[in-house]
Amino acid sequence: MLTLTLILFPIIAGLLTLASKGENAKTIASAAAFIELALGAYTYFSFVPDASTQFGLSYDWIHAAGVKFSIGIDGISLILVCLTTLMVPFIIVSTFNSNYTNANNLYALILFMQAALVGVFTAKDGFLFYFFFEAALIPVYFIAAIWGGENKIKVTLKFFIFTMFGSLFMLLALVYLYMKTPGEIHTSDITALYEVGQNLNPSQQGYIFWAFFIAFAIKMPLFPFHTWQPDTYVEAPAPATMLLSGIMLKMGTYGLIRILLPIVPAGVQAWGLTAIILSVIGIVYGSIIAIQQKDMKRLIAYSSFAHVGLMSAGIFSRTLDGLQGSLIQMLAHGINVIGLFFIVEIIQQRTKSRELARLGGITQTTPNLTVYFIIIMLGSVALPLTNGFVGEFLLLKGVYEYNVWIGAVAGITIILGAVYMLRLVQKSMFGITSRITEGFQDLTFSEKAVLFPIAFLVIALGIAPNAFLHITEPAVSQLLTIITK
Amino acid sequence: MSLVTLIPLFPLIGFLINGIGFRHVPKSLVGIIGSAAALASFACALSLFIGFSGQPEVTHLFDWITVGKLNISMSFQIDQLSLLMLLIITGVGSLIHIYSVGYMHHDEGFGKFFAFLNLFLFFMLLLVLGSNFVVMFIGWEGVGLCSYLLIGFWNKNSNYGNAARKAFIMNRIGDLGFLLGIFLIINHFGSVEFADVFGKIAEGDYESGDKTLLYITLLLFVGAMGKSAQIPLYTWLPDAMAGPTPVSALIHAATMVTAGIYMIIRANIMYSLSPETLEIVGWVGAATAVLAASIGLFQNDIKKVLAYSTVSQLGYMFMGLGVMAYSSSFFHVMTHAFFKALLFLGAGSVIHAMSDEQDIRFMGGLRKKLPVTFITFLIATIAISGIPPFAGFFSKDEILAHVYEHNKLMWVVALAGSVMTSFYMFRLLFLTFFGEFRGTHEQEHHLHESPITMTLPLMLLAVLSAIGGFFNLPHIFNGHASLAEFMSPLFAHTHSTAHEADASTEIMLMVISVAAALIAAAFAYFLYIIKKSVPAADGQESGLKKVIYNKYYVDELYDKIFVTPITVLSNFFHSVIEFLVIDLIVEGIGKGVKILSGEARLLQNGTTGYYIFAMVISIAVILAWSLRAFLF
Amino acid sequence: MNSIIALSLFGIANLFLGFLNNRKILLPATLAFVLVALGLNLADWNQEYLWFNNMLRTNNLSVNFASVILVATFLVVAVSRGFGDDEEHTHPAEYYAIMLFSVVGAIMMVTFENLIMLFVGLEILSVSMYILTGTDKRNLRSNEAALKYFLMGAFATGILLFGIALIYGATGSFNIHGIEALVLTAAGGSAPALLYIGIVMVIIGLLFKVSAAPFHFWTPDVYEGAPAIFTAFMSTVVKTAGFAALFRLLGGAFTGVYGTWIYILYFLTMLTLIIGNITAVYQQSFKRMLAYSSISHAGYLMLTATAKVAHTQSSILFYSLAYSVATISAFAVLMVVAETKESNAEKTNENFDIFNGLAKNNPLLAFVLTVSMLSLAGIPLTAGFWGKFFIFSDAFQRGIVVPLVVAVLMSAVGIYYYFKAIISAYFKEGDVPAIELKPIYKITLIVTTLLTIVLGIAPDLVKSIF
Amino acid sequence: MQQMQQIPDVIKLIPLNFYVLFSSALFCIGIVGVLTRRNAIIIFMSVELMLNAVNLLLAAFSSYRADPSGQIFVFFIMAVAAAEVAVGLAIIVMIYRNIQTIDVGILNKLKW
Repeated sequence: MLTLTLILFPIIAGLLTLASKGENAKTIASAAAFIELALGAYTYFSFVPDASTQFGLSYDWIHAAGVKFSIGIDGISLILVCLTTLMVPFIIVSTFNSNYTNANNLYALILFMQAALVGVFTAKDGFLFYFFFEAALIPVYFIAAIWGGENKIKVTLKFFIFTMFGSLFMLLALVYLYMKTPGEIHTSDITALYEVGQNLNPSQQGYIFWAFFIAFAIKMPLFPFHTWQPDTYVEAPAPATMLLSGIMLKMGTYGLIRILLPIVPAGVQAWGLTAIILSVIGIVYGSIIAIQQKDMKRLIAYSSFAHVGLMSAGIFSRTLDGLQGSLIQMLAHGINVIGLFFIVEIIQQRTKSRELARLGGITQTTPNLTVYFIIIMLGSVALPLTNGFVGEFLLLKGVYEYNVWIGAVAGITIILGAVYMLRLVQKSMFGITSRITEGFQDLTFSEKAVLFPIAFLVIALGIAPNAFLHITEPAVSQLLTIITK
Repeated sequence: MSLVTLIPLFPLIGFLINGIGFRHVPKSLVGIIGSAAALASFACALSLFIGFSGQPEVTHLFDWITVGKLNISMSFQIDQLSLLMLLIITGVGSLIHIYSVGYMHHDEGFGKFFAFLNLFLFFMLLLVLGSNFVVMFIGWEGVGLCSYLLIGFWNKNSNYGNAARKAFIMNRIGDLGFLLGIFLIINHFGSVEFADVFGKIAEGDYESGDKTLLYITLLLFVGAMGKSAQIPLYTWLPDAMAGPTPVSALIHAATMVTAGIYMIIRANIMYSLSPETLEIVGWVGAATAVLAASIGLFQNDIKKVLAYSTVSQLGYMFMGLGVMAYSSSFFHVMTHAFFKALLFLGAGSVIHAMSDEQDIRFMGGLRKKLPVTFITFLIATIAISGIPPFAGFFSKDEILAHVYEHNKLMWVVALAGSVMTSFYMFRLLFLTFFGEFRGTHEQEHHLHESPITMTLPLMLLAVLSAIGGFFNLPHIFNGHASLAEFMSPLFAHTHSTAHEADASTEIMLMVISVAAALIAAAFAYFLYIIKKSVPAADGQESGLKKVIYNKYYVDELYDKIFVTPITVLSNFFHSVIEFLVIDLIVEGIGKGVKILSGEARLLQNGTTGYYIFAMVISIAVILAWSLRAFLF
Repeated sequence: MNSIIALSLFGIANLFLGFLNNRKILLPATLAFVLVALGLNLADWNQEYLWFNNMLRTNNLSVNFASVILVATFLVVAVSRGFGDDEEHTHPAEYYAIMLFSVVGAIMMVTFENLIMLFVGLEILSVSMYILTGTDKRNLRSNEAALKYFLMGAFATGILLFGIALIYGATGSFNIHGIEALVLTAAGGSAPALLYIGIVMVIIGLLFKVSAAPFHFWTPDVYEGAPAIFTAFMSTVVKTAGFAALFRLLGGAFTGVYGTWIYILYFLTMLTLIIGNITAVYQQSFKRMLAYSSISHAGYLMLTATAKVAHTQSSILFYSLAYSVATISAFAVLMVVAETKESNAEKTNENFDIFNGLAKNNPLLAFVLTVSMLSLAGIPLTAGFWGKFFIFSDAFQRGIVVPLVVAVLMSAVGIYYYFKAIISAYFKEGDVPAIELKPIYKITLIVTTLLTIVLGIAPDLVKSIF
Repeated sequence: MQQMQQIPDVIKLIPLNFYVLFSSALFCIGIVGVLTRRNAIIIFMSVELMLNAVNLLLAAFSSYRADPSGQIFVFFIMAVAAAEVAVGLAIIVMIYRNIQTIDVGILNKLKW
């Protein structure tokens, strides 16, 4: 019931928001997001850290087809549910300083998005997963396309078609597996799909692997399926960018863990190396591109692309460290990237520019912003005792375990990451003030209300990662036994 | 709460108070809080030292990262090595904090400065206290961060910012090596705790030259290269002088840069079993020592000279490590911390007096105006030049003696470095404190001795620089080599192949090196006091001198080899691969569909007759196909 | 079955209502008629009858199809607004009557047991549609469309009839169960060529009606030329009826010689999908785009209509329903917006750009349009998604991978042109004045939209019935 | 009655294939007519020719099989064709009124 509440509550709140006007919408939306956060926290604390699926629920959805509306939370789901419930309030509060026309629609869409995301992370039925996976696309598309920048129409359409195109392959693969499930009435229960998938012969598994891989690779995105991403991040308004990069791309990595690995272990065996190589190419490629970016948002977009590559490489290493690392990194990356994009948004609102060449010297008027920026940046470059370190440490270790040389190449990310992130901070915050950064306004209360918790989380999660590692470990271990069976 | 925990806690608290209360803590309190934190840590360290039982003690705080069987805990280890490091760090650190109260007093970022210094102490203490490689790595990266923050302290100047970035990134290159080394350790030993890892090796299952140990030690050494500024990762350290002078003294001379030596001594049991690595360590150290010393010969920036001197001295330490003279190296770490901190602080005092002028060509004759600074600086110069009985003599000669035993060629190189050291140090001394004042009138007018908060640390360090050598007085001078004695449990399981030089050789070596140093000093005296020559202005050097003055163009070389290609590659990826290849394919599919669509719609030409004709043809084809069995 | 009789009577009644010269009661009366017919139709649920000397058969299948047809008719009538009160539509009563008559034809196509009834139903439907297409008498486009439709339709009828004649020659029967039995025996030995030709020609005749490539040429032109309301009717009712007939023949009478036609149909399915989707990309006219979209949806339906297995009927039904509801919403929005623009003395057009800026003053219309486009594109949360889903599932079960992959690729293409409408409505600058909607119109729009969403979330509500 | 039963025998004097071929030929002539003519009425007449080919074929099969249903179908076709004619001619007249021609070649405004 708890899980269902987590999904339904934002929808109801979203509908209420839709019906309300102006300031009310703000209040309702943020209240709803915080209640949802409380629910998320309650879930976290009442979760018993073992491998079982808890707070489960199952109804017939399409009776004749054996498709069930079954949801539940295990350790892997929980960490992502936590991410979603934790970050959406910040995303909503982060909009308080901007004047969005028809803001009630924006808040409603964010809340709908949240429902769909929680749905993806808790679905225990293949088709339900797919359903939410796609449903999450619609709100964010509208957010991006309604409140986006100049070039929004073309870019968002490209984004939508690109990701939809990938998902269709996943649909094909799911249907294929579903049809292979035993019985007169088939079932799309995820464990049944695992069983079916594992019993396929290796070449079939190879096809299924690619069908799923393309879907998730586009969503994350991985090299070379990423060209929608920088454009979309740049054109989309801040809340959409935060949703996309902070939470939605985790649908892809989550999909790898939840769907791809357990369903086609032999396929992963055969193609895992290819996937890892693509991921690692993405890491290096994205990092190198990020070094020379002039637009802050684009820079962060490429950095996010590089980070995701590492997560994916860790997942495909199929080691406990890699998987655990990717999970903790999903959480950490979500927090960091939302913080970074918010800072960019703050700068853009004040100066009407995101161009590094035109910025500089902000710290002289706004040292607070610099402090937050540096803390979040440190999380992003994986300094020990920040959240990014734990994830990258485990991920790199996982990849290293898989193959020493690939691990070493992937490790370049910690050097290149420092190169572009430090450049980002230096060019925007330090140096002498430019015409547009003179008289940069100090942070408002609502901005601090977002940045402070994020900075706090960056450090807290870096000091006490075990709070989450303990929760995911049983589920991940169980998954690994399925994979390596 | 145990005493061990308090040691890093005090600076952390200091950091939090000054950092979070930034701009709200009264300026008068800032310095007191910052210094008190350092002093309190020193007090704790001292009491631990006094009460030390001789056995390593591990204090477990909490489990940090637990994955599967691997448990990385936040725990501290107290043993001989960490205690000595603690004392150096907190001791020298406290002095530098006190010094900074005076030095930074007029800076608007006073609170920020102390916050960063305390944060640095915190991480440095973590580095040496950690009972496993990962906690060490926290400190390792943390001090890198603080170094970054402090180099770029005056953030309005973008050159300083670039220097800070360079330092951080070069350190990161080393850190990657360290990290990979840690992975290898985990994969091989299943643990990162020093006790477990070294314990397993001590059981004796490892032959000398074991491949795994070779790789581990090499990777860890890459980390050490970055942090301790060895070839090829040394260029950041001279640039790091962009930071405030106390920072240069604390971080870039006394403490952080010695982390590499600390790490190798910590892992000496592994290194001792990897002779190949040791050979590399030794030669890298030798090369660095002589290269940096040679660059130091012609530098005109007071801090740059000291920076190259630091790089060079670090080279000596690695040379010592390379020949397994671990305690000698550590001895040098200690004495170097004293005299190099002193040199930097003295330089700071000079700069302070000179209204931020750093070029020695515009100084001269300062000894009258800055007597305390001059005397302390003189002591330090003698100490670093290796002239007895000051600290540097003992520690350097111990290393040289071991090097001589190990490899004569290396000894020659080391001696050459030591001659150069003596020369450039005296050159610096003479140009700064002797002769006529060469600066502007305004500067001359402002010349004054620094306040007591600055001179007191100078004096204390001068004392230490003078007598520091007696902490480890060698046997030939009827000493007890007490430092080596104290540290010996650390090397209990190290199968040392180094044999002690006999007394006569040792004395001979000492005489040679002292003589060489004195000759170099005399030469400097001749050049700068008697001939009163002043280094030429920029751009007027020629030949080899120009090459050396320009630091052998290493920075330019790195720029060509690494920075430019990556920039070009970045632009290439972004504009060509990204938009002309990948995006073109993606967009191309879209465009293709559109073009196809434009063509396909022409089928629909509006004429009924044509439509029916198309239908008839289709029907005919379909019929023919379905009746192929009958037709053919 | 009674619905056929009732509808015929209602049609005549409608003609008489026309004498009253009272437009106001026509719309409610017609709606009531359709509802009654729907009720009568549902009364046959779970009963199996043969009627009129085994000419027609009522069973759950036919009830389901007839219900979808009647629901579509109801919705189309509801958004017809009594054909306004303009000069163009001087005889609303006749239009309603003809619509009702055509539904009779459609239901006959669903319930036929004998090929004669198939032919008669088809003709009743077609002839009515010829008339309705040409109702805009002074509009040359409408004229042209009517003539094209008529000539090509008549030609296709000829093909269908020739096929029927040949089948009759080969089997001696018009009864589809009789044919099925004979075809089965024929399939074993060497079946006469006449039978093959006949079967292929009958299939072609029906493919024409459902506008499958390469017999689709009439569709875009006729859809574009015909008044929007009748285009909506055509693209829903005619298509559903056509597929019902096709399914009954392919899944019943012709299964015996499956091998003869299945590859042709696979090929035509792919061709239809490709031509429909690809050509739609270029279209500037929303209405013409919907025509191509209708072709492409015929392709998806053909994927499953070619199955020998009975349970694909529920997929076809669900798809037809989802498609009909979405299409009618789209046309309804198009009609009001086009009319508003027209009365604002702008040159009438039915291009995408008339929706520019729709969301600003008419959020409801924009939302309705969006939902219908999403449904047509097969995006989750809408009924269209499940329609596609069921179809893909069926196709997979039968292992027809190549057409399936084509279908999947083409549905990605589809997103592009459906989204053009959404983009116009929400993201483009433009000015559409706030449009007053009649209550019935508004309710219908809300109902269709809700239906699309509800079916998108809980498809089982309907799917379990079929 | 007697005579009626003899009809099949009489008809069978000509082989069935001849009927099939003949009506196929007729049907093809109709198709060719549709394809080649531009006058809407002539095209329509050609379509009628096709329908009549079908009628002939049905009648032939019906007689050969001594099964009246085929002939009944012929009546249906005739009736429906008549309805079609009515509607078709009305459409043609309507067009003629508007553009004074019934050449289908120039009715190609709806395209692409």
